[in-house]
Amino acid sequence: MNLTTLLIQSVAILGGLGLAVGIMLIVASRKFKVETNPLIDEILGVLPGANCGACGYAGCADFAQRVVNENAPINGCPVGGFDVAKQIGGIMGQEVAEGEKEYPFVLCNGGVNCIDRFEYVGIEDCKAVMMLSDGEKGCNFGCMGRGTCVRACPFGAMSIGEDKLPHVNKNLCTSCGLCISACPNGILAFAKESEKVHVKCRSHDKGKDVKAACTVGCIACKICEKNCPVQAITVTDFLAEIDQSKCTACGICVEKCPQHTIELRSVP
Amino acid sequence: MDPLSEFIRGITRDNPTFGLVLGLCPTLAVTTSVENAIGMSAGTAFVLVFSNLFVSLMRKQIPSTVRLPIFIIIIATFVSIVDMIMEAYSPSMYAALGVFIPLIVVNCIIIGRAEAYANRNGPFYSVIDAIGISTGFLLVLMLIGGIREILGSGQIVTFGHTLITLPINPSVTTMILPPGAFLTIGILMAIINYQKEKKRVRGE
Amino acid sequence: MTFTISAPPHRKSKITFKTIMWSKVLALVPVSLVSVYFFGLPALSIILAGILAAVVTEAGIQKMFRHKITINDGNAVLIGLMLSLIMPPEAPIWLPVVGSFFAISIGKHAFGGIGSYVFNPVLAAWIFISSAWPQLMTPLSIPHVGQLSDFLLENGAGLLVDVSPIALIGGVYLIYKRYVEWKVPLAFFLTMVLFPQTLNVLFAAVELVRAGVLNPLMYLSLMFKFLEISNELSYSMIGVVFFGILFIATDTPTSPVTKRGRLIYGIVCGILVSIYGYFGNYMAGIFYGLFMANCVSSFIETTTLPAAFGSEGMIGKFYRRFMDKVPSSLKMGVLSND
Amino acid sequence: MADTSLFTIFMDGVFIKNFLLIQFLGLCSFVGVTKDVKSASGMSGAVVFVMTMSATVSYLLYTYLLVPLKLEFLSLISFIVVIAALVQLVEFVVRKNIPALYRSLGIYLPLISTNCAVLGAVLLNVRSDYGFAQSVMFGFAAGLGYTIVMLMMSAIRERSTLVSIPSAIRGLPQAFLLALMLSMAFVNYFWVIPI
Amino acid sequence: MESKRLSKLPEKVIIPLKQHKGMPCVPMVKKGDSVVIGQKIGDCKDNNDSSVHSSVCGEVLSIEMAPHPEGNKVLSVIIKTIESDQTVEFTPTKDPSPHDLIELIKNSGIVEHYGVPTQSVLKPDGKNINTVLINATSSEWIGGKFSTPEEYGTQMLEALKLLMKAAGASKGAIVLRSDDAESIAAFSGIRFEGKQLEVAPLIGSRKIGYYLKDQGSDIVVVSQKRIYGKRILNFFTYNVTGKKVPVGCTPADVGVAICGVKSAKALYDAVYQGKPYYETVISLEGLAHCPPQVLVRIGTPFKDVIEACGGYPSESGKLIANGMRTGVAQYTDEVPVTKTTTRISFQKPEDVSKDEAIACIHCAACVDVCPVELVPSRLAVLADQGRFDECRKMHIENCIECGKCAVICPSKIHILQLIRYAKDAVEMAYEDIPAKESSNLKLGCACGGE
Amino acid sequence: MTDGNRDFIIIVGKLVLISAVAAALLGITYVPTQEQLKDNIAKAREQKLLEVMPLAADFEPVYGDTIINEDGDKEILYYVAKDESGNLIGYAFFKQQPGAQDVIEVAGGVTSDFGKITGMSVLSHAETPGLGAKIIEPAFKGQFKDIPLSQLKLSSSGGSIDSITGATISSQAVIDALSSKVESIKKAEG
Ligand SMILES: Cc1cc2nc3c(=O)[nH]c(=O)nc-3n(C[C@H](O)[C@H](O)[C@H](O)COP(=O)(O)O)c2cc1C
Ligand SMILES: Cc1cc2nc3c(=O)[nH]c(=O)nc-3n(C[C@H](O)[C@H](O)[C@H](O)COP(=O)(O)O)c2cc1C
Ligand SMILES: Cc1cc2nc3c(=O)[nH]c(=O)nc-3n(C[C@H](O)[C@H](O)[C@H](O)COP(=O)(O)O)c2cc1C
Ligand SMILES: Cc1cc2nc3c(=O)[nH]c(=O)nc-3n(C[C@H](O)[C@H](O)[C@H](O)CO)c2cc1C
Ligand code: SF4
Ligand code: SF4
Ligand code: SF4
Ligand code: SF4
Ligand code: FES
Repeated sequence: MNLTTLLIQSVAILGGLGLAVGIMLIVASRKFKVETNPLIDEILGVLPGANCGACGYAGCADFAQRVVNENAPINGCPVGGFDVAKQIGGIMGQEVAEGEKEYPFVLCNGGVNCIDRFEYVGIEDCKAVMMLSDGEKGCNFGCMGRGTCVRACPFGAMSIGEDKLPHVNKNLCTSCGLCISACPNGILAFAKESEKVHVKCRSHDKGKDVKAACTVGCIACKICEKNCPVQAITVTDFLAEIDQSKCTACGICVEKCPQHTIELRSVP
Repeated sequence: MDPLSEFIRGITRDNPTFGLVLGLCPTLAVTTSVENAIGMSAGTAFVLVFSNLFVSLMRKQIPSTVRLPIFIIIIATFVSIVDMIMEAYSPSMYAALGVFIPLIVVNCIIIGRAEAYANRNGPFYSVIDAIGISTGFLLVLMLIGGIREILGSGQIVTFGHTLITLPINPSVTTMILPPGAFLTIGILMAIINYQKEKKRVRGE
Repeated sequence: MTFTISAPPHRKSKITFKTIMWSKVLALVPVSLVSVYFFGLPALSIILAGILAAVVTEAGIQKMFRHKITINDGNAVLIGLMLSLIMPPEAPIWLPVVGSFFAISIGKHAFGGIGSYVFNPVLAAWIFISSAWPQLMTPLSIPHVGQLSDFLLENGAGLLVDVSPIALIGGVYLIYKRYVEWKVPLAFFLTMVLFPQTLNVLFAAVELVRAGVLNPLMYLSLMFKFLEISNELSYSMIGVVFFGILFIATDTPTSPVTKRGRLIYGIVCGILVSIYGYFGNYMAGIFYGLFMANCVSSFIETTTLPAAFGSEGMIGKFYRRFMDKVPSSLKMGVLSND
Repeated sequence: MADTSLFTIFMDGVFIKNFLLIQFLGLCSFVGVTKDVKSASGMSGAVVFVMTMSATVSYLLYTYLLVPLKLEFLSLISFIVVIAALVQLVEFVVRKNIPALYRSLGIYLPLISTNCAVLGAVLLNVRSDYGFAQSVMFGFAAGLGYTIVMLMMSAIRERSTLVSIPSAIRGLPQAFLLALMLSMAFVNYFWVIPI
Repeated sequence: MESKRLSKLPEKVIIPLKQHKGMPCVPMVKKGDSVVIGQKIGDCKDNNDSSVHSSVCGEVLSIEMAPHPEGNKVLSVIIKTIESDQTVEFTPTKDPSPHDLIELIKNSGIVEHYGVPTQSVLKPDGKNINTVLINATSSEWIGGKFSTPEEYGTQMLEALKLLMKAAGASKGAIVLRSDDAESIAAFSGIRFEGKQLEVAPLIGSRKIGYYLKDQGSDIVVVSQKRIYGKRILNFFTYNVTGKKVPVGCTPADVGVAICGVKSAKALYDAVYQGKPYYETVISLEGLAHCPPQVLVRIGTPFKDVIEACGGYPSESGKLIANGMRTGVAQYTDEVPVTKTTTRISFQKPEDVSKDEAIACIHCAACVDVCPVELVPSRLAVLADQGRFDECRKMHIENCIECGKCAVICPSKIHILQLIRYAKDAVEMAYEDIPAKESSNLKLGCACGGE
Repeated sequence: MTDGNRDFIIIVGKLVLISAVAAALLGITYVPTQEQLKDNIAKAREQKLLEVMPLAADFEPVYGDTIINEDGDKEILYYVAKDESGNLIGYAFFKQQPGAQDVIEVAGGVTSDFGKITGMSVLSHAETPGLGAKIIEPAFKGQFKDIPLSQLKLSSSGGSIDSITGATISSQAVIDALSSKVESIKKAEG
């Protein structure tokens, strides 16, 4: 067989195959057409895919579908943050404004400074302790340090430190807020980077009771309120509160607080 | 986008084995020796470069409905060419690599690159990408092949030259057998994961 | 006065993981002593090297990854001891060391440590080293039980454990004391016995068919074949098989947890070991068979998860349908509850 | 080996030359689609079907078209085109009729066409000079062997979500270490069985 | 056996206004009021709640949140006691109608040991009861204020008739524990409705239906193995009557009401003596000098009971309200005995189990002991990982909280605690559903009774 | 003609075109490599024959009766080896033998008096790398150099061939290949 026949035959065979396959595929693709909105797939592509549910929907696919079909907010994925919101915005043709990043903040200074009412044996989980009694700490408002928040974080950003209080690793935190909703005692709250001064206590107990249980709790002595040059602090219901819009982070209250309850965060 | 970083990316972040986790079959199957590893990577590199080039050149002409069949035809052509050339000019290598030379056609790396890169980028960068990925593939294959060969047969022999000899005798035959491939790649991946994780916790 | 608080129940059983491990070690002491008596110093050095390597590896790994060091729970000692006992006495001293290292590092810790591994570390290590160095791992002889005294002291012992099947009786005691679960070993043992006997009958039947026998009584008499001890049985009832049944198959992380699953697992173990033993030998068969069974144990578990309490199984449903059809006047004893 | 018995081919395909554990064919889906039993069984079903089909079709193509015309050098390209088309067809049908299965297999259904296992079976058939029944049997057996290992693996991985695994090992390294164990079992166990 | 009254009157009693599951009562006294024994101090309007009565004479010190043996704090009336036996007037009821009985139960504050007010067990809203069971399988509830075994037997049968009448039920059964020879003997001797009573064992598929037919009577006494557990009602119903209670439903959905010995006795006393529910018999364990049972007034702090029994045998330890299997550990001994208290147990520190939980070794011991065929080891892990909908798929609601799994586990995993954690989460999700319509949890009641 | 149908035709046309180009490319590669391949095979066979019988200058094929391909070529049973002066010095042959995994194709030579094996070499095999694959290594092959036929046994059965550790089956297969072929040549030569 010479080269020419070989070539002709092979071209014919492969060309015929190509023809057959092409026709078959196109016919099939028309016959079995399934209508999907390509936008959904596109959005799913830019979502982080953690399926953590922090957006409030059942996983990333659900969120993507709802963005397209039900006008769910395009910045609804806290994990992806601004970047993803911008990309989704691009896909959906919407604009998003960038917000300042927020991280969970621990509103309790107790930990090892707070007495234990009893010895607990059981699963390491704050909710579980709450189910048995009102929590093991002398203070009913305090952090129990058993790490329900740590276990709730899908990104491994939290850990319980030596002080028996949770700590957030900002490198890993995606601001999804799952830890905040997991805490049975409401110890965690989002705080912006720029908000520097915080009262690390949530106890509404009377000063005497606080003192009996905890060496660093707010005893509602009002010293901070009196000393604040810009009147950013008010003590209500036995607890000091800081109005972040007024606070200038001068740090006077931090120095004056006899219980060292107020913390000034250094610039990260 | 500069050529050098595109090239490096193929070795590190988009490393076919450790980054993209594609093309595992040849990675495990042919790494019984460094020599086979080199032969396989050479074949793959040839196909990858040409298929990336041609896909990239024709990307505007290819209708998306039959994208995959056309890619496959392009790739299969080059694979058949490599297959025939290797059979003719390097029969011992051809025998050692067995069915995995024709199987380059379904190597997920190649079709993956055609889809993910060449179909979206110009011919120059597509070729750079192909070279980078091929180099990454070569390095991984040589690493795994080296580990398996030295532990499994006590020495590394490449194209007739004994490169290293292990003082341990007798050698660990299992390493050349299929389990050795899984063990090696499993441990390598664990090490890489461990390093990555450490880096992540420390903050990138 | 500070009280302790915990969820109920407030009183727990005394058996802990630690006691189970150490009692398994204790149960293996007799056979170790016999093997040292029989094989002398090499056996002793293999056992000591295996245990030491296992303990050192465990401590090293836990130290390296800053985990709590748990060498005194006895698990590492047990793994080292078990691995040493399934070495041939001729093995060089480094073999149990490498084996123990593999068992603890890859077999146990790479899969997550106690309770997390799917493959018995001892088996995995044995199989790894015997496919790496087959020549070193093959004993000079493969034992077979010819007479009853072989149960006491096997003169053609192969591996260390083969010296004395009877010295493994401690394993039975552990089952009796409920330190160890009984369903798997029982199902396993019965399958190991019934399989060769069934083959006996089948082969005899094939023989008869070949010979063209038509007399049905002849076929009926095959029943007696079942009671005749087959050759296969004397090859399979060796020390290492009992070791496999009592100590390896009862390794809990590698067997299913469901009730039905454990019975099925035991039977699967028995069949896989018998098949390998039939074509090859039971000494390697017990390990390869069990290892293969480890592979399917998760599948058995996921497919035998129990239904809700009180729901009827297939047989129950069938029975009820049947009983519903029977007119109540014909029913005896049990009356309908309503 | 053209006269090998069907039983031998069956045992070979399922166990002795198991595609995943011994021949290293189809590993991408092996580590990708074995996270739970449900999707593994769906994927396996698809592979068995496609493998048997493509073994059949490619045998016919090879024996009745390429060999008579002496165009064996076109075998690779025509096999792959035929397989790809076949898979695409299956994909269309599944997507339309069994959307749940389609969703759980995700990107893996189209990737069957680039699954080494399918083409591997076809090529091995040609290399072994198998006849029609033998080719079909080998395709089916290889698919079955694939299925068995996929099921084992996925059950193990499903169970291992219940236990603690070091974070560096979790995911792919664990899959490979499991594959190590499975392949040690297969390589060593089926060695003795004479067929 | 007659149980002794506590020798010393406590200095003060703490009477929680909520000793049942439901809403707390509204206090009917205020600080400084003086009260007498049997005086109603907390009233409830709802059919599902139960009123409380003072158990002592004295003066109300305060009404405040005080620790409750369930572990939380509950609004309680704290009364400083005076040595006096003055009571309100007790008037027995003659031949009460079913309606009278229900009212009586409500007014006497009778509550089942599992916390549900008896009237809502007997007359659940919108459901009909046709069978009443008295569960006497737990030793804490036997004995009590009966002077002789015969009295126990006859009073229980009388009480059962009253309960059946109140509920409008046609069938009734008293379920004894098969190894409780004393009780079985107490019933075996009795002639009832002209027939010699026989205690019939429940074996295999022979449930009470069989014996009701067999003995041709409306009331039978049967015996079965002891069942522990906090949530045994459905399981108990199935074991005794063979009726399956669908998940998410109560025995009432299949027409069964389960009462305890204590509430039966309380009803008997209320009808025949007119006494409300203000004292109860509890048993003791682990104290320096333990009488088997004592009769205490509801509201007596644990501290006083313990002092009366010789005090603590050691410096620290574990104080448990109710038994070792299902009881609740207390962090203070200032908690009162309530209507649901059956036992006070104390563990010396060396007996307190403090073993650290290690990973599950899949020993399957828990699977073997679970009476309702669950796989506790799996449930525990799923609960630990927060995979609650998978827990549900594995029928976690079937768990009767017997704790056998946690007892036997060699890895000392807190299996029951984890299971309860998950059950709690599942129930929360269930409550949330109308509001949030979660897509990963689909719960529902199969009985249609909701 | 609608737009959809025009698209259809364009797509199919492109597909056909690409297939045709591919086919042409392949055809062009096929022809030269095929020739090289035939060459290779012939060379490899000749080289193997020389390897097992280094003294021979010429190998004369002995044909059997079976026709093996369409060109009418007959099956080659074995080769008669002659030295430069055309004297018969022995017989060389190829033999296929089932090994541990797949068929092993062994080349061998035997002296004309059937007294000695002159050498052994392996043409193709698929034995396990690291185990059976060691049959191609000089250490194993060397054992077959000029040994008396009586010694062609494994050392465990009294011969002079040490089997490869862990690969007795492959070793035995090689020996079986040689001895059975020698037997049949002996028969054929009378
Ligand atoms: C031979 C080889 C060695 C590697 N070693 C490392 C390593 O030590 N650490 C690492 O982080 N990545 C290693 N990698 C993987 C790539 O570098 C990895 O994809 C890269 O770190 C990208 O990480 P990123 O996704 O965090 O950017 C290695 C890859 C290869 C091929
Ligand atoms: C032969 C043998 C050796 C043992 N060696 C030790 C040991 O070295 N360390 C240890 O803690 N327990 C050892 N035990 C276990 C203890 O006897 C006991 O079972 C265990 O310590 C009880 O656990 P506990 O100490 O936590 O109460 C051994 C048991 C046996 C039978
Ligand atoms: C070796 C061995 C075999 C046993 N075989 C059985 C058996 O086949 N069936 C059985 O019901 N109990 C058997 N038992 C006893 C069981 O341990 C026990 O009776 C059974 O689990 C009942 O447990 P329960 O107390 O939970 O009802 C066996 C015990 C041992 C030590
Ligand atoms: C994975 C594996 C591969 C093997 N490969 C070979 C082989 O290629 N050749 C061989 O003769 N035996 C092979 N054996 C068999 C074995 O090592 C040995 O031959 C027999 O035990 C008898 O020598 C193999 C065994 C295993 C488990
Ligand atoms: S912040 Fe909340 S969840 Fe976290 S440890 Fe403290 S109490 Fe527990
Ligand atoms: S720390 Fe809290 S907010 Fe940050 S990622 Fe973890 S769960 Fe989300
Ligand atoms: S899971 Fe545990 S507590 Fe629940 S019923 Fe079973 S054994 Fe009892
Ligand atoms: S008893 Fe404990 S260790 Fe055993 S299976 Fe159950 S949970 Fe696991
Ligand atoms: S390379 Fe084989 S399946 Fe991907």
